[in-house]
Amino acid sequence: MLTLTEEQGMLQEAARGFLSESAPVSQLRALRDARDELGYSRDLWRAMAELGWTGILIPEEHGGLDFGHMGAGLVCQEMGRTLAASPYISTAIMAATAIRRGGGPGQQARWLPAIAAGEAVIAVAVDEARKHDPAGTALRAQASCNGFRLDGHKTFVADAVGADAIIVAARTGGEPGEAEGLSLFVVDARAQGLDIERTLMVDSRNAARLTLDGVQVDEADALGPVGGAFELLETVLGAGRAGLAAEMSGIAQESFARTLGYLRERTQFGRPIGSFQALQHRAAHLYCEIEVAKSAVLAGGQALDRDPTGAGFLVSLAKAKAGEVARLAVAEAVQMHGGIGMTDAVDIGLFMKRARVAGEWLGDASFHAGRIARLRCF
Amino acid sequence: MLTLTEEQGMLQEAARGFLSESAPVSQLRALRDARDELGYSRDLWRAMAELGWTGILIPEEHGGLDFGHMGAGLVCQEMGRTLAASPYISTAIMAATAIRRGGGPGQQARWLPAIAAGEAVIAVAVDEARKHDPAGTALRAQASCNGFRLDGHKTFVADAVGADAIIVAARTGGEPGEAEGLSLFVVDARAQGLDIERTLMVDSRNAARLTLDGVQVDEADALGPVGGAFELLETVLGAGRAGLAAEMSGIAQESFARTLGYLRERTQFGRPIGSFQALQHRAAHLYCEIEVAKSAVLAGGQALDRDPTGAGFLVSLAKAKAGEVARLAVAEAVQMHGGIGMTDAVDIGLFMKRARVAGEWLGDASFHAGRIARLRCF
Amino acid sequence: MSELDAFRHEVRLWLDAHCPAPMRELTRGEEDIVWGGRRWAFRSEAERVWLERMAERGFTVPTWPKAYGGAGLSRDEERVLREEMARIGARSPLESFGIWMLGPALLKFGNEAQKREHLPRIARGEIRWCQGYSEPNAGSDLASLQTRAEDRGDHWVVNGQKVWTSYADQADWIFCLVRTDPAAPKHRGISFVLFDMATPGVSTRPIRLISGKSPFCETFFDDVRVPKENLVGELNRGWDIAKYLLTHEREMIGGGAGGLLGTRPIGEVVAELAGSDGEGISDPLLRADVMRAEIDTLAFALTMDRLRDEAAGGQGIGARSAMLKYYGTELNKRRTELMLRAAGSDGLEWEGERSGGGRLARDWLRAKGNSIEGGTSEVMLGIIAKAILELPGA
Amino acid sequence: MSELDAFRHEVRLWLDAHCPAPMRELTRGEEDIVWGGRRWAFRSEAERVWLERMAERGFTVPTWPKAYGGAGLSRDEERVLREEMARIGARSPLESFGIWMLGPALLKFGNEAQKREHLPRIARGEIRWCQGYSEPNAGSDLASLQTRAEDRGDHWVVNGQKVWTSYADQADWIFCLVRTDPAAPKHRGISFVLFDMATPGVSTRPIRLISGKSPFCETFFDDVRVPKENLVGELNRGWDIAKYLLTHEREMIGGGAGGLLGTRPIGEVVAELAGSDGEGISDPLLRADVMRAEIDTLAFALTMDRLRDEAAGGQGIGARSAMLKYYGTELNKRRTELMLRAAGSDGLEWEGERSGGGRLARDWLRAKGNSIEGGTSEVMLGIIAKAILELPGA
Repeated sequence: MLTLTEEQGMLQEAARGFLSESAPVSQLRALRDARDELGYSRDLWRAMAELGWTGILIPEEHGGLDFGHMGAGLVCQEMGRTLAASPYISTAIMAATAIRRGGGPGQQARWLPAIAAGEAVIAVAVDEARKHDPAGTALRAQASCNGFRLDGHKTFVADAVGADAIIVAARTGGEPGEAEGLSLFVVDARAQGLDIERTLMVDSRNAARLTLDGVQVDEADALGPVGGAFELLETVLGAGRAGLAAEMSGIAQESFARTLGYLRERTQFGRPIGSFQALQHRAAHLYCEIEVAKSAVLAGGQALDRDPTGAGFLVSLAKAKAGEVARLAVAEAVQMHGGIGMTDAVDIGLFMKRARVAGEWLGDASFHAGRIARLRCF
Repeated sequence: MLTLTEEQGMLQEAARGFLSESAPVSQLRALRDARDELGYSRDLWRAMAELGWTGILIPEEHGGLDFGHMGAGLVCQEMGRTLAASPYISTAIMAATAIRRGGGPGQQARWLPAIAAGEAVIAVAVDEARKHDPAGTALRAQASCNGFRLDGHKTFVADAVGADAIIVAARTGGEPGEAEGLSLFVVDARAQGLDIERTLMVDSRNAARLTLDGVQVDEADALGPVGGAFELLETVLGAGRAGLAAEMSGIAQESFARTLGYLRERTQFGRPIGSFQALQHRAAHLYCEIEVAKSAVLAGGQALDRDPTGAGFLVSLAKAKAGEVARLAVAEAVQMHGGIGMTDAVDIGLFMKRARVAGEWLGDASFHAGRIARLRCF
Repeated sequence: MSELDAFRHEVRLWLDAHCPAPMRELTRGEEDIVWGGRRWAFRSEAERVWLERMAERGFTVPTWPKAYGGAGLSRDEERVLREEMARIGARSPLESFGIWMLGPALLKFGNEAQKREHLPRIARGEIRWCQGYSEPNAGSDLASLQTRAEDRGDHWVVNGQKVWTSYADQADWIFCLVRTDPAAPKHRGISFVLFDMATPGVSTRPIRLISGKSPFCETFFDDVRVPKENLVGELNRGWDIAKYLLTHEREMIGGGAGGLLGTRPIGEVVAELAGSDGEGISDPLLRADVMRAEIDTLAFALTMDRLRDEAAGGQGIGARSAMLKYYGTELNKRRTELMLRAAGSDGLEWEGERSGGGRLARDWLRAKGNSIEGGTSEVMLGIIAKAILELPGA
Repeated sequence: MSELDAFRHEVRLWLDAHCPAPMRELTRGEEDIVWGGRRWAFRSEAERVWLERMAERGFTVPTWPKAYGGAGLSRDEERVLREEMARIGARSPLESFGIWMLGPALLKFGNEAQKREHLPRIARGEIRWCQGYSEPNAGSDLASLQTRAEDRGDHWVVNGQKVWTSYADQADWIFCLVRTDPAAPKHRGISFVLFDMATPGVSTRPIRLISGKSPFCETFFDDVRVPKENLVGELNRGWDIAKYLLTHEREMIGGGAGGLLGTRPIGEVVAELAGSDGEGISDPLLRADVMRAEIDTLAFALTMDRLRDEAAGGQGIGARSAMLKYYGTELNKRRTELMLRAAGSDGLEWEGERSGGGRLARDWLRAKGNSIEGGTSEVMLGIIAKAILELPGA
């Protein structure tokens, strides 16, 4: 059934209520204007932990709710509606998935309860160039002492600033472009040789550029099989992509709702501009696109809950479609708001900015369309 | 100056007057309903010759007007407006260009005056598969006796039915995909071993599939250098493509004009449907596209007149843009005409059909966009 | 075992015993559909027997009451029946506008006599119906229709013209919108009447489309005498029935997503047409457009599933049928464009065996009508803007 | 030697002799533009001298009459001047809204005293003007503006608010649309007035855009006293001047094709941003979109050439400026979208040297306003539909 379960519906409602109350768009604006170093509110993060959301993908024995990806997506969707900034996708979704599915008992015991409690923030570092390309990972991990020595660069690492640890994709073998030879390591954020350069992004949130210069990790810091962690990485990325798709769906829905409101209330030529047929037809088309994207997001989330390692196709569908639709929704929102939509004084531009970053992160629509084409053999 | 010269303007007016009088859309309809074997009117062709149009690209010493490609394009544009069927592009444009630029004195003397006089129809056979790909020519020409023996297939050969001769692209060397090794031969339409299968196309005109089984040609039947005729072929194709671009521009203009007329006169909900803003905006957008396509067509024609062998870039631009715009124009025409536009009783569907064939012939928009990308190195 | 399981068991046994083997073969499309009617010629004994047996059980119209030729099944039981038919690949015994359109309208608006007269004959495939709605000057603005029915005491005399009457030339009866009060506001003077196509004064003329032959006809009424008892519902209230049927039709077209349902993935089809030999579609623009169409088609198919699931949850689909109709038909136009691009000049042949009688070109042309028939895309967008988005009127 | 050739010779000699070397260097954009005005601080002596010399010859406003600070050149002579300036890479000595907008309006609608007072100061760059048109509730529907000028005998008192006043915070004077007859139909109660921004009661507040800082301001008028002689044209007939200037502005934006003019080919830019190493853009969707944008951009550039050539033939460009404005700005939005896609995460940086202060992201955001400012795309399409296609009103 492509519908929410009763529990999921309740979570969605709770999330909507809480976030519109505790993390409205004005919060992002305030963080931005204060040039906040973290780019998100620690108070909000703690509150999300108290609600159990940070443990949504963590087994109960580690203090989590084990509520599933669909539930995580609903939180993301509601965060998209209010542009709530938090390390939710990197930590509660991606890092939690990586450690749960690839970590040993020690790692799980160390990190999962901490994530669930909102006490640990963990970023995931994959990209090394301007476009997402996990198999292209070149950062080298060379056997050394009891572990590995990491050398290389990472870019577009969301939430690395202020993180306790960073999960780094590295190459223990093979060549860039190959799935073979990839490994994942948990690196302490204060490790020697690790430089974290904060980069302020267009959405007023952080991404970091990392330089790893002889960073030493133990064999025990590996997640998943050394040299064979590509499947685990794909699972982690899939979870993150589904979260981003849901967030973009929320952004599209909210910016559309605001646009509809503006169309009803703004008067020009003696009538509400929403009575102009050309705008009506564009709004109606956009409505259809948003509904279609919602279905893809729902299917992607459900697929992850059925099989977290085999949902790549539907997750890519969700990320590609939600990305394109969010792009259309925010573009139409600005255009239909007219001049006021171009000003920083109203929120529409903030939705446009976040949609762009969420669209790029973990693969843009082209990337995922390409995956779909390959999986469909054309 | 991207404008017509005075002489060109006069030709355009004359062509518009003559064709709307002597070859209105009803002529194509009548030929179709009569299942005419040729698919065009011999009377019209003779009349076009009397007006000098068949000799528009032929030097005066061979009985032509030598009026240039821009002029030929204007005739094509006006033919597009009335869907006048004739072997104009294959014979008066492509064959005339091929023989003028690649033929020896004997060939020129034999064919050019005959084309100018409307006494010879010559088709040009290039394609061998479903998509246009001149360099992909595989039809073999093997040295034999005093000439060559041709073996292979051709498809989508417009106007081959009823033609006196066919200019055939063949491979005397190299491999399919290479420019090197291509040759052009004038093959008598009654040559032994040549089978011409008539194929009725969606636009009610003919294209033929040719089978050449040991067709013998002389060395003297070659146009351009044997094994090195690719550049000549490109010039011939360029001339044809510019003609098709102009024809599609005419189709777009005329189907748009008819749509505007319908928008003004058709009443629903107590008002002309052209007063509905959503249709107004789409019509206005289409107007812009048609204007933009016209500029490209004009530039392509002028470029050919400046340098018939070096105009490939602008001609591809014209063919690609005019093709896309004609596609949009006929699609909008059918949709805006509503149910009536779907019936065979009105002409709009005929424009849609011809636009589709003209768009495919000598390379569709993708083909030409690809050429442009390669020439621009991206 | 639940009641539903018991029903399933019973249906399975019955189908196994009664569905003739030839009726379990894949249909080849149009030419295997049984439309019924007075002039219907069964193409095989199996076809005849299958219809007879199914009609006897009420399974041609399973949810209709037994009194009117149905089986009185619940929605769940109907679903079970469909599933069990699908399990053995059983063909539909009968399709008709009577089943799809008139039946639901009569059940809702007809009087007892009308139901008893018409519904069982529809269920048994004895009478084939056509639908007289659109007119040359009443397309998107259907309510402006001009076909007039003049009151002559015990009967009406109908004069006027309908267009887009599917299979009018093969139908036995027509359900028809006529103007019974020319003085009233346009929505208030329309009535819904039924009459025999064999009545003197009725004539039809097939419509040729840009894609070739079509089931559509123009239908002319020249002093056609229609008994008063053939009025369905109240006099001058026919627009209520028309609206009901229009929504119903839109949901059907939308539910079938404008013909997209059950088609092969566009990427696969295009790769095959383009002869890509498993190396991917090499034309970069075509490939890009196919990628986008594939994504939209997949996401749209999920949307149909979602709306169905939500409807099952009692939320209904309502005006969102306009979305399905709009999006599905526009997608189908894209699909046929892409197929034709991939097929290149081969796809432009109009006749002959090699091209299946110009199948690709004709499908491409025919699809252009999808976004016009059953309410244009523009009308659908207007419905969405007003009924769903609640945008203000001009 | 023709007269024009003689003029060219003379201009060439003069430019060679008078254009300072630093003024022949490529401008780095905004920061090298000379806007003039009371508070203008020249960034170099060369800048000052160059303006002085050009103004003395009337070359800052070459086609204006000599009496008002121009050089009285014909269109052909002006073209020669531009060509000769381009030949040596001479920078523009002065840019201003006075030159672009107010000057043409005064030449057409102003009285002799107004021309003599204002035009020479514009030509010499002494007074910098801004334009008071849009208001918060009067955007596309500009004529609904509410800023009021009340008649107080020998002067008006102006109250209200303008938005999108470019450089209002740096301008010396404003040309402004005000409502002088609130009772009249909206187009008939508007007047066109000029006043000093230093007048008590005028205040400005810069507008921050989604792309960051901008030259736009909100401008507030609180009991601003404006002498009666500052009315341009007839009382309550200001809308004629407004329309003239709006068309003029649209032609300027359209002529510059929304900033597209002189930009590098999008294919080249994207290939460079994507780091394709000459192997073509590998992302198939991006490549396809760039191919289409390249074609549209090339064909559009040819369209600008064609319209210019046709205008030179005396046909004028007229309402087709709406086409240029619409198409050019929509293309520019596509262009910046493609650039950002190609640049990936690098393009999403907002600050810092590496990203040139977030140049790509800011350009992308800023371009979204192109299809809004100077008349929205929707307004342009409406103009085309009505003025060119002559489609009927609602």
